[in-house]
Amino acid sequence: MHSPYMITGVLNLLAASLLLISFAMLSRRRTQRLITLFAWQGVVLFASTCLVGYRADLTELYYSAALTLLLKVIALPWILHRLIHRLGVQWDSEPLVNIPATMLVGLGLVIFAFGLAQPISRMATTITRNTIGIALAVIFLAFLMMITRRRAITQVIGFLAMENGLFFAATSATYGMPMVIELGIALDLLIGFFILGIFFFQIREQFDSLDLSNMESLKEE
Amino acid sequence: MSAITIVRQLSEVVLAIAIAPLFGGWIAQCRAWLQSRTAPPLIQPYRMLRKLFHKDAALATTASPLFRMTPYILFGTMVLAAAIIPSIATDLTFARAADAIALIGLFATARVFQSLAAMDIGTAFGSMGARRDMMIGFLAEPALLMVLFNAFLLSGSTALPSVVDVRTMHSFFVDPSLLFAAIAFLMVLLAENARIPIDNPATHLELTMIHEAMALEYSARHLALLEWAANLKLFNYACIGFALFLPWGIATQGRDGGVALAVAVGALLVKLVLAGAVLALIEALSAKLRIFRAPEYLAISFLLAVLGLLVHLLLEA
Amino acid sequence: MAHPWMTSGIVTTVSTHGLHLLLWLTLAWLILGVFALIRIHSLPFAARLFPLGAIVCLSIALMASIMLITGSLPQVAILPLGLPNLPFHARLDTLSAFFLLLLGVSGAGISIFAGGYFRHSHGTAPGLLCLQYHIFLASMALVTLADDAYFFMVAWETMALSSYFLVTAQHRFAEVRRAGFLYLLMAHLGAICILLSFGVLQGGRWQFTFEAMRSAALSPAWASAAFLLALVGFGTKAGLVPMHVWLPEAHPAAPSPVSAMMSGLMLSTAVYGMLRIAFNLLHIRYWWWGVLILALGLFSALYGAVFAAVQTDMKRLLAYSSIENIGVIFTGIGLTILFDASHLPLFASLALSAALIHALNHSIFKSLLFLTTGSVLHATNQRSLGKLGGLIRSMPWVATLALVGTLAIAGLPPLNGFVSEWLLLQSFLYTPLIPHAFLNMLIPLGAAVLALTAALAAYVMVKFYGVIFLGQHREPSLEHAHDADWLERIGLTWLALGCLTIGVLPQLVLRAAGAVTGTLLGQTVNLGSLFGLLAPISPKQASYSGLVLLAGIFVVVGITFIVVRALAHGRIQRTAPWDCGYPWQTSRMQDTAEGFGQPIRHIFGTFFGMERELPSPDDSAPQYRIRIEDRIWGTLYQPITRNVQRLADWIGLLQGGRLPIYLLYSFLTLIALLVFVL
Amino acid sequence: MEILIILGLPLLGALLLALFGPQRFAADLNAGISMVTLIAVVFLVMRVLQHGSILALHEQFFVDSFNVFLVALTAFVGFTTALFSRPYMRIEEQRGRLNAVRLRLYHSMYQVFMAAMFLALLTNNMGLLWVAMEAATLSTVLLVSLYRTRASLEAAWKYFILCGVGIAQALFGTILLYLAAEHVLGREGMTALLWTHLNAVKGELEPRVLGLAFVFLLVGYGTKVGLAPLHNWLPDAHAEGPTPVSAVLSGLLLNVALYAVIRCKILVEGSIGTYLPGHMLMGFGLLSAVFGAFFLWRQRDIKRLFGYSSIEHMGIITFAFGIGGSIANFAALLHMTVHSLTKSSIFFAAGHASQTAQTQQMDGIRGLASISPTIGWGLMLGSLAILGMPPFGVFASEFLILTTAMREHPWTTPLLLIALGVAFAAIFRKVQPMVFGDSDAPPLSHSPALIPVFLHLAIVLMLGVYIPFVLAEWYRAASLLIGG
Repeated sequence: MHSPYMITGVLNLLAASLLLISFAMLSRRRTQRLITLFAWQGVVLFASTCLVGYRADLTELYYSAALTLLLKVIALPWILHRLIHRLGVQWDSEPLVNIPATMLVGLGLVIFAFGLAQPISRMATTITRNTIGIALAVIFLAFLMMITRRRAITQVIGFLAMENGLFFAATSATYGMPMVIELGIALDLLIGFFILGIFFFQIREQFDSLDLSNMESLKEE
Repeated sequence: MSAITIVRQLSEVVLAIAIAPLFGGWIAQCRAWLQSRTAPPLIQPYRMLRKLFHKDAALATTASPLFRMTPYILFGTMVLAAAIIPSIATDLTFARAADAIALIGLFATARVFQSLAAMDIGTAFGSMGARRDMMIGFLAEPALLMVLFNAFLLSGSTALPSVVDVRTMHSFFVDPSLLFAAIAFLMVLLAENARIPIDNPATHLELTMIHEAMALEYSARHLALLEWAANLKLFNYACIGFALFLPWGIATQGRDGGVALAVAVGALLVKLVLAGAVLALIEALSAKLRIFRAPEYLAISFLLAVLGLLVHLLLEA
Repeated sequence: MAHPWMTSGIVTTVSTHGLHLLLWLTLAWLILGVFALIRIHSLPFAARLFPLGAIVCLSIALMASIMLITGSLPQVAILPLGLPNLPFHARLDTLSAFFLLLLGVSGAGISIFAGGYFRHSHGTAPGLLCLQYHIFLASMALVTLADDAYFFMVAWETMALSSYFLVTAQHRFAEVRRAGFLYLLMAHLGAICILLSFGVLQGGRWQFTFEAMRSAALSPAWASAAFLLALVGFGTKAGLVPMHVWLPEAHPAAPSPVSAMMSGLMLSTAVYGMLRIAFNLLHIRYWWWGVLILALGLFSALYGAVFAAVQTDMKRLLAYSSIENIGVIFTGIGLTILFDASHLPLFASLALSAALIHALNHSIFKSLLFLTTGSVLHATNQRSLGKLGGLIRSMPWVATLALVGTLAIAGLPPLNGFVSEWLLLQSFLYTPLIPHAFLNMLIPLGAAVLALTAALAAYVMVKFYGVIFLGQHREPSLEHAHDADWLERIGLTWLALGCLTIGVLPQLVLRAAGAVTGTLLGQTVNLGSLFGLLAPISPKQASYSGLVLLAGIFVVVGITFIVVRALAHGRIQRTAPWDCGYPWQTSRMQDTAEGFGQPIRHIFGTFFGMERELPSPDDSAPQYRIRIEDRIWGTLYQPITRNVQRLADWIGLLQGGRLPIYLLYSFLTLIALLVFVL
Repeated sequence: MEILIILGLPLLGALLLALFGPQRFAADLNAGISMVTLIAVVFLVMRVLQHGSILALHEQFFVDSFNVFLVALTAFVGFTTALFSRPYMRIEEQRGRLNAVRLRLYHSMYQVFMAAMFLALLTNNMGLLWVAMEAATLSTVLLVSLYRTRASLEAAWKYFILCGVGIAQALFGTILLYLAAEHVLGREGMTALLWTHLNAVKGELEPRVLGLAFVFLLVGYGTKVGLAPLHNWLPDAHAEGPTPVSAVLSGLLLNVALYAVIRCKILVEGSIGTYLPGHMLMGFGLLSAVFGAFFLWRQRDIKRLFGYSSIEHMGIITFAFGIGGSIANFAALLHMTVHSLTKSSIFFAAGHASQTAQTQQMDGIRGLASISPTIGWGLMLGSLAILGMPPFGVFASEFLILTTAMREHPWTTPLLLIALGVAFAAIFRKVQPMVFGDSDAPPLSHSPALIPVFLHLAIVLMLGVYIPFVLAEWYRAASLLIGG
């Protein structure tokens, strides 16, 4: 067998790459790139889940890994691709507020997340416990991304990224939630996503663009 | 109450009714002298009353019953007041029916009725007079109350009989605060009885008159009653003043036999003669004020009364 | 006390079960009201219910008086309603009995009158009106019976709510809506203060029954806090300056019987609340409380009188006069606290009796006057004094009864208004005994202000009566003004008789007030014999007898009349009034209401914000217009609303409509909380 | 087995309504299903009242006195709302704002929403709770965007994103909770997320982790409660969705979300032993109450106005729960009840009002009392009730809350009172001109369904002057359970 250290190393590597991808998403302009990155995130998640499952030999983790592969690597990116083709927005890029500043804020968030994760990872028993901080950081970065984005679709991608972070947190902190919950979450995610898909078209036909700046009419004038 | 009390009461009322016009006549006479005119005879008021009583009353078409009742009510209230005020004796049937404050209230009732009657016809002068008379009323009342407050502090009562009784105990003692109070009271008296400097009983220039404006629509017996009531009012005020400031001579509780009464009557006449002269003098020396100077005038009297109060509190405390 | 009545069985049963009977009677009102909903749109049906309500009023008044004389008080009961750990507590003591008496006496007159008043109704349906009316009555009764904070607040706010709906009965008029809004808002804010006051009173033990509050010992600071809150709360309801702004708007807006109830009864419940807290729930009173209330009361009295004098709308005039009378009542309360705080219980009870009796008097004559304005309104559709006049000829009944009310409210002997003012002045005379150097020099001035107010009230009422009923008709239409119908006459006569009775036999009500002072202050003034002199301290000090005065006047007038007729004659010639040599006079050339107010405007100019429009000399149709405004509105209330508006605008910026910003909010909240727990 | 009915029936109904929705009887079917559910709930309630709390289906479902009363409330308001939506939706259809397809969506989603809420209330599993909340969000997103107008889409989008993100935080919180629990209870038997077990061992759970978990849970579910400053979705969603949806959002969903928060609070407080969670709730509560009140001041849209009022009242309830203790909890539960009853009835009346005037702009709504008195008085009385006017029940709870606050944290009372005062002025000055005055608008084509309105108001009125013993006991047990 391989030494546990090696697997842990690999896991940490994967976690780090997850973080890297998040930063990359934060700075990408093109919607298409974002989708690809999102898919990659899924791949990393899949890999890490499998590894964890193998290391702690828990069969249900394989199931959830499979679920991840299906949902986040294949289904969602594919649908997203179809969507942006149908909507014809695959090439449009959006203005971003001052990328270096965002990066710095992101960095701060990462540090904060690590600090926050200390007590958690101290009590977690899993081999991947020190990656909880990273999971948290991914969540925060996704949040930041949603805040900085102006397009509906990109916000959704941010949302999905956040979901990934959560999933990663679940696996890394606790070897995943009970299967019932996993399924429920996945179901919700899927439905929600379909609803969003419908939404895009309605929004398009109403506002003839997916730019959020059109959706600021409801306010205290 | 014994029969003698009732007799005393009745005699006092009769006396008041009888000599009230005379008092008015006396003042007029003094004024005439001071203005070096030949004075009308003392009994002139009686002649006028008699003449008025025998005239036919001319009543405005718009007059309501209130208008016709008012002279009687006025006369009634004044007579009642005369019955209550201890002018010659303190032990009277009605004496306790109203203290000084209630007396002011009684006069206020009379004033309100007269004002209402004045407004009843609906001529401009009537309601103008009413308005001004009421104004004088609410300006005068605070000062008057302060005067009574003063008396109360001295004699521990607002019931005139008690005041007289208490004040006649220590003879000829004059509290400094009384000086202020007396002057204030005198000023109020002038204002309340429509005399110079607030009003001129002799004038008939519509725009300046107050009391006459209200009596404008009255004639014959109604007018007679009004005039008589006015005389009685002046008389009553004078008697209140005597009771408060110069009580000596009034027959007090216990010491009120026939002799004492005779003395009291004499004392009253003397006081009236002097008071009439003083009033006439003041009227002769002062000029009528513009109606909106009245507030200042009465404010001064109020001020004097309050000063009297403070002086008293200061010296007693 | 052994009383001859005690022998009769009914009285004993009543006096032992008084509280329950009273509660049932209150319920009877509610049932009547609900009953009216059966035929909600039928006016005659509802009109028939009001006299029934009047009967309930009468029985309540009767029972209350029995309780006051012979009742074994206090009586307590716990109702199966309310909060689980705080059921409704009811308690009947002399104070509540006195105010129930007040409620019953005036309420009876108003209800009978209402039976004839509500005619062609536009606005709220008659049945609904009847319901609201009786809920209003019932809630006022319950306010006086409540014995825990929750019950009190429920009754109190129900009172406000029902009266609000009554005020807005003619909600088609914009000014009525405005008045209603202002009224309910102020009422609610006042109620919040009262609630806070109770919160302080329970003294940290979280016991909200009045029983517990009575036994709570508060520190001076907290006691004062509770007192001040109560003062603001009840002062708002009572219309003390400067919390009075709603009153001159709301009272005129309501239908006249409702104005009568609000002015005559509801304001008294505020007085009740003040007394309940100051003398019953608070175990101690400090002299400066008295000074505060005294100052507020005197100021309100003067303010009300001065503003009433310059009004040109008859109901507004009466509303301001209510402010004045409330001021007088609170003056009495202030004196009571002062005397009580300086341990002069006798004089305290004198002042308190004055305040209580004045509350009763005010409820009677103010109801009477508001009801007469109602009749006038029906007969002429005019509220503006400038378009009335000479009604004494076309509506003699109303005019005569209104005259009684006018003389009473003007504080003239031998009517009831004078009694209470006389008592109050009497109690002022004893203020030099208060052991504070400054106070006993200053308070006499208060007496002067009171006298000024009384005289001003006379001025106001002369204006009121003279302009409406005397003189010539200012409008030709007034010739055909019809007099009140019989139900209205009964109601008015009842109240007028009340004025007369109390004026002539003040000892009656002095006994009732004495029972209250006995429980609150442990001392009663010298009650005297029923038909004898009114000499609260002693005949030596001061005495008064309305009976003698009335009789005397009648006798003298009678004699005079006979004598005059005997000696002279009764001949009369009818002539035209003296036209001063200008024969083209019209009835519009009479002195107007504005004209009558002119001396006041001249003397008290500083009180008002005035704006005049004088016509130019070469004006073909000259118009003289003047608007009088309450300064307090501009200086106190507008700034508050403005600041709330500004604050609202700032907070409104949070809802900017941009999703990313919203996300930022929640993100920052998250971070902040995380930092907080770390 | 009532629980199965309560959960299954709405789902089944949703399916049926989705299959043949366009039929005429769809609305009646919808109401019928709600009614049967209500009956089942009544049975459940009776069982619980007799035998105390129930655990069912491998402990996955759990009914105690706390959630059973919320279940009852939910079923009741759900039923009345279904009744109300029959004429309302018919009128909307006539007005051409909706077509048959949309109506089908509406009806089936309505049932899905009910099912989700029942699940959220009944489940014993914190994970399932999360799933149910998410499901409720998704179904209501579709309901909010029912009109497909720009405004409604915008509202729905904001609602979805904000609540989605919020709920994601809640998920992380749940994960942390699970982490801490698993540490004590172990993975076996999957008991580590069952609330009953957590509650049993809450003392041993690692405090710091639970503290963090609570923050995430609070922010997550708090977003759905509409606590300021997480509230931004709420007014939009209330204003733009169809009125029945606004009614159930305000009347039910907020309660359920708050219920979730409170369940978490019980655990966390038991674990960390300090009043930290309580203080957080109080802070949020005060902030929401004050902000809500001031927001009210400048509203023009009637449903938006009452949306903000919901924020204010949720703030008050949260504040009360934050204070904790038997009386405050009692008051909070009472306030939950009366608020959802009153607010839903207000929305019923407001919906018909805006239909009558054909606008939601309050300046356009006038003289309701003269057009159709029932609507007018319903709106007037409802608003007065929600403003805490006695003798309505809202006053009872506010009285308790205020007085408790005076005792526990005197400094908060001025803030609360300012909030109440401002709210009163703000709402009342808007409502009065709508109800009173004159108008020339024609009355509605269908007779409005106002039995629900007056039924609710009657109950609220009763709660103001008389709280039945059963109910009182019920509240007491629940408030003891919440403790704090």
